[in-house]
Amino acid sequence: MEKIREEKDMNESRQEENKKPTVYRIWRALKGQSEEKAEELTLEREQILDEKVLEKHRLDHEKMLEKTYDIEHNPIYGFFRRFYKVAGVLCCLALIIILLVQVSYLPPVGSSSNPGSNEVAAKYIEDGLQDTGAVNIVTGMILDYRAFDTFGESNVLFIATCTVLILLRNDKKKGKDSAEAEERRDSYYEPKNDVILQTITKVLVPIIFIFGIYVILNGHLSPGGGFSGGAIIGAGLILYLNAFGFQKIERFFTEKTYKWVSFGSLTFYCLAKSYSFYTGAHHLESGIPLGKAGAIISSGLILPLNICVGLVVACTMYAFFALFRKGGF
Amino acid sequence: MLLFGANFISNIGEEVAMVLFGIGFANLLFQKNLIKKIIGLNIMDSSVYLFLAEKGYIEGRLAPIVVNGIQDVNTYINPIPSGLVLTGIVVSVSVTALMLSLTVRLYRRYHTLDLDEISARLKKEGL
Amino acid sequence: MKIFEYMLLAFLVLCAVSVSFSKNLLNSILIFMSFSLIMSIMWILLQSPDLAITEAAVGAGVTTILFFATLKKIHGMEEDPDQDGEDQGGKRHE
Amino acid sequence: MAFVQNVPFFSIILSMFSGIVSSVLPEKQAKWLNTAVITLVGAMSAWLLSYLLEVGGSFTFMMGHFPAPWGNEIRAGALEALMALIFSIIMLLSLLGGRKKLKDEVEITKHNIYYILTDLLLSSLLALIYTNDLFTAYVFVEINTISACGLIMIRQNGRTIEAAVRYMIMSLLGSGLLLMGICMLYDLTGHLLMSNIKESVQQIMAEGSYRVPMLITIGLITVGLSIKSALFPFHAWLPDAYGYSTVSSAAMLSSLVSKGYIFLLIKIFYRVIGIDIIRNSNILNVLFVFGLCAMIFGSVSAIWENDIRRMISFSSVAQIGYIYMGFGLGTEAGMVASVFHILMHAATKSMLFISAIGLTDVSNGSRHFAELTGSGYRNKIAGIGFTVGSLSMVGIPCFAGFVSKILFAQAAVANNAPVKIFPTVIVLAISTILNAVYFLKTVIRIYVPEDPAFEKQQGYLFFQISRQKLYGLTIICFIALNLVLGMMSQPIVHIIEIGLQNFS
Repeated sequence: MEKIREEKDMNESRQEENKKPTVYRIWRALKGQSEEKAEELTLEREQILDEKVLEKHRLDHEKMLEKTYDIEHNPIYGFFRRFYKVAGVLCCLALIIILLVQVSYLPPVGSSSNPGSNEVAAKYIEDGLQDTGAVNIVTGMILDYRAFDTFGESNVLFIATCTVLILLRNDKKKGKDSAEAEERRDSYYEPKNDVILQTITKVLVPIIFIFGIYVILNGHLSPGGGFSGGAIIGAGLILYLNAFGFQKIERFFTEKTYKWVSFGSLTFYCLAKSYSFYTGAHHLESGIPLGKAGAIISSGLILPLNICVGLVVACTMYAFFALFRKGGF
Repeated sequence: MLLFGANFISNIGEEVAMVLFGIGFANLLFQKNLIKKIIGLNIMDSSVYLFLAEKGYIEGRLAPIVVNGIQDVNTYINPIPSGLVLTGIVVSVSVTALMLSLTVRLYRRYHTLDLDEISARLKKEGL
Repeated sequence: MKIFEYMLLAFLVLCAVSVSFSKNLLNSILIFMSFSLIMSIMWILLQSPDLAITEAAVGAGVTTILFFATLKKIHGMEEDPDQDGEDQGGKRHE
Repeated sequence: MAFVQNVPFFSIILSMFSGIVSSVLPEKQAKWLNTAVITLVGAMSAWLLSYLLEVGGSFTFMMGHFPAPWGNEIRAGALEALMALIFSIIMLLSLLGGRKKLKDEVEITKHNIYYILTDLLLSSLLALIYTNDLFTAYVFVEINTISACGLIMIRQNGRTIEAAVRYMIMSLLGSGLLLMGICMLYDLTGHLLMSNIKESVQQIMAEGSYRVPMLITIGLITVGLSIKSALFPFHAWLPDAYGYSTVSSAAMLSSLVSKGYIFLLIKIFYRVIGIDIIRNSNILNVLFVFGLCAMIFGSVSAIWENDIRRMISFSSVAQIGYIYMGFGLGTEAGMVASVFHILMHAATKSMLFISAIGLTDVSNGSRHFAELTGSGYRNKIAGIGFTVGSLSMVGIPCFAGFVSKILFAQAAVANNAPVKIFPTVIVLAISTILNAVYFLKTVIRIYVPEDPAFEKQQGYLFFQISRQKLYGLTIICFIALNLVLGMMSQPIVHIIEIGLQNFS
C-alpha cells in the first residue's frame, strides 16, 4: 500500500518536473546541478536469485548447443551439409565446363599467328641480346625488361619467410627447454650417424653445390638462373642437414648468417634496381657496360642480380626446412 | 558439341590444363584434410602455368636462347609466358610454405587436420 | 612425339585424380611429386627449359621436402601434449 | 619531367626498402622507421595530389630503360594520389592507435616482423594503386594476401590461426581465378600493359571475333577479385579474421586490404576492359544483386551478434555490399559514390575498431555487450570516437557516412534503368534502419551508467588521458578526418570525378 503511494508521489513530482520549462532545465544543467529526480532513473541489473532457475538455464543452453552442433544426428544440419557438398561439386563441374568452352574458343596452340606473338615478343627476341646482353632471352626479360615483377617476387619470398618465422620460431622466453625437447623428439625419428647416408652425402653435396653455382652463374647464358640455382643449393644444404644434423651445419650457417645474407642481397637488389629504374625513367645512361655477349662476365647487372637472387633463394629454402624441423636454425 | 568452339581438338593441352584447374579448385575447396587442400592448391597453380606455357609454344620453334647469333623472330618461341611462369612458381612455393606452417601450428593446437572439425570444436567451446 | 605428349597429359590428369582419392597422405604427396616431375618433362617438350629446371628443383624438390617435413612433424607430435600457449591479453572472463 | 613525378616510384621503393631494412633492425628502431616511412609516403602523396590538381591529367613513369609495351610502367592521376594519401593516413592512425595493445598481444620478439609486414603491406597497396601492368598487379596482390595473413595470425591463439587458414584458402581461390583471367586476357590480346590491352580489347569487341571468351575472362577476373574482397557469399572468413586479430591488424585489414582489391577491380573495369563493354555485359547486374544481398545479410548478422568486434566485422560485409551495389548501378554517379564510400568506410571502420578496443579495455577485456555497460563513461575519448563512428555509419548529417549515402541515393534515382531504382532505394533504406538498430544499440549500451559498486567489484579500470596520450590523439585525428570527409566532401567528390574521367 505504501509502495503504491510512494510511486504516486514520484509520478506527481516527475510530472511537476516536466512542467518546468525546458530552458530552465538546460540552464540548470549548464550550472552543473543535476536533475532532482535523476538518480532514480538508473537501470537495475537483472538479478536471478534462484539457483534452480540458473541451473535450468544452463541445462537448456547445453541442450541447445548439443542439438545445434551435433553433426551426425541433427537432420537440418546434415541436410545443409549434403546440400552444400552437392552444390559445391556442381559448381566445380560448371566451372570446368565453362573453362573448357572458353578454351575451345581461344586461338589454337602452336600457331605462329597468335595474338601473343606480336611486336612485344619480337622486340624481346630481336633486340634482347643488344639491349640486355643476355643470351638467354627469358633471363634478360625477367631481370631487365620486366624487373619490377621480379623484384616483387623476391619480396614475396622474403615476406613468406617472415610469416613462417612468426608461426614456427621457438620463443626465446620459453627458454631452452622447449627447443631441446623439440630437437629430441625430432632426432627420435632420424637415424643419426648413418654411415651410408653420410658417405653418399659427402660425395653428393659438393657436386650439388657446384651444379647450383654453375646454374646461377650461367643464368644469362643457359637455362636456369637465380631461382633454380638457389633452389638446388638449398636442396644441397637440406641434404647436408639431414645427414649430419644441426650441430655441424651451425658451424657455418646460423640464423645470423641467414639474416645478413638475405638482408645484403635484397638491399643490393633494391638499390641496383632503383638506380636502373631512376635512370631509365629520366632517360639517363646507366653507365653499366654490357660486355661481350656470351661471356660469363657480361650483360651488366643481370649477373650480380642473379647471384643475389640465388643467395636469397638458397637461404630461404634452407630456412623453411630448418624452421619446419626444429623451429629455428 | 554446339557449345564448343572450333579449336577444341587443337587445344587439347589447354583443355587438360583446365580440367586440372578444376580438379585443383575442387580439392582446395572440398577436401577436409588440410594437406590435401594444399596439394590441390599446387595442382591449381601448376595447371595455370601449364596453360601459359602452352600459350607460348609455337610449333617447330626453339627454346628462347640465342644460338649461333641467329636473332630471327621465326626461330624462337614466345619468351613472355616463360618469364611469367618463373615468377609464378616462386610465388606458389612461398604460399605453400606459409600454408604448411599454418597447418603445423593448427595441428599442434588441435591435433587434427580437419578444418570442419576444428571449427565445430571452436563453436562448442563457445569461444 | 605427339603421342608421348598425350600420354604425359593423361598421366597428369590421372595423378591429379588419384591425389584426391588416395587414403594415405604419404601416397598423395608422392603422387604429387610425380605430378611435378611429369609437369617438368611437359615443359621441356614445350621448349621452355628454364621452367623445366625450376620446376624440377623447386616443385618436385623443395616443395615435396617441405610436405615431408610437415608430415613428419605431425606424426611426431602425436604423443605430445598440447604445448601451445594461449595469448595473455583479450581473454574472456566467463 | 618534374621531380614530383618520381613520387609514386619513390613511395613504392621506399616502403619496400624499409621492410627489408627492418629485418635487421631492433624492434624500437623498426617501429620508428615504419612510422617515418608511412608519414613520408603520406606527405609525398599530398604533394603529388596538389601537383596533379594543378596540372591536371595523369602521367606514366617508366620502370626501367624501355618504354611502354616492353617494360613495366606505373601511372599516377589525381584519384591514385588521393587514394595513396588517405590510405597512408589511415594506416598511420591505425598503427598508432593500436600500439599499446600490440605490446600486450604480440610477443616482443616478433614486433619487428610486424613492422616488416606493415611496410610491405603499404608497398603492395601503393603498387596496386599505381601499377599500369596486370601481371605486376598479380604479384603485388599476392604480397598483399600474404602480409594480411601474417597480420591476422601474429597474435597467436587457436582462433586466429584457424581464421588465417580460412582467409588463405578463400584468398588463394580468388588469386587462382584472377591469375587465370589475366593469362586468358594475355592470350587474347598479347599484352600485359593496361592501356595496350584496352586498345586490343576494343578492337576485338568491334570485330566480334572473341566475344564469348572475352565475357568469360571478365567474369573470372571479377569473381576472383570479389572473392578476395569478401563480397557476400564469400565472406565466411571475414568475422573471425577481423574479430580476433590484434586491433591494428583488424583496422588495417578491414579498411585497407579489401579496398586495395576493390580499387584494382575499378582500374580493371576502366583501364583494361573499358567501362562501356562492362556496362553492356551482365557482370554489373550480378554484382548489383550480390551487393544488395550483402547489405541486408551483413546488417542482419550484425544485429544477431553479441560480440562488439564481430559486430563491426559483419558491418564490413554490409559496407562492401554498398560498394558493389554502387558498381552495379552502372552509371558514372554510382561509381563516384562507390569510390567515396571506399574512402568513407576506410576512415570510419578503422576508427570503430580502434575505439572499440578502448571500450573493451576498460571492461576487463570482455567484448560482450552486457559487460560493456557504462564503458563510455569509463573511457570518454573512446566513447566519443565510437559514437562518431556509429553516427557516421548510420548516416547522420555532418559525418562522412551521410555524404556517401546521399551520393548513392542520387545515383540510384538518376539511373536510367528504372528496374534498379526501387530495389536500390528500398534496400538502402532498410539497411540504414538496420545499421541504426545495431550501432545505436551499442551506443546506448555504452552510455547507460553502470552501478559504481558493481564496477568496483569487477575491478574495471578507468581510462586516463595522461597515460595514453597517443591513443587520445589518434581518436581525435580520426574524428577530424571523418568530419573533413563529411563536411568538405565537395572537393573530394570533384577529385574522384576527375580521376575517373582520367581513367578512361
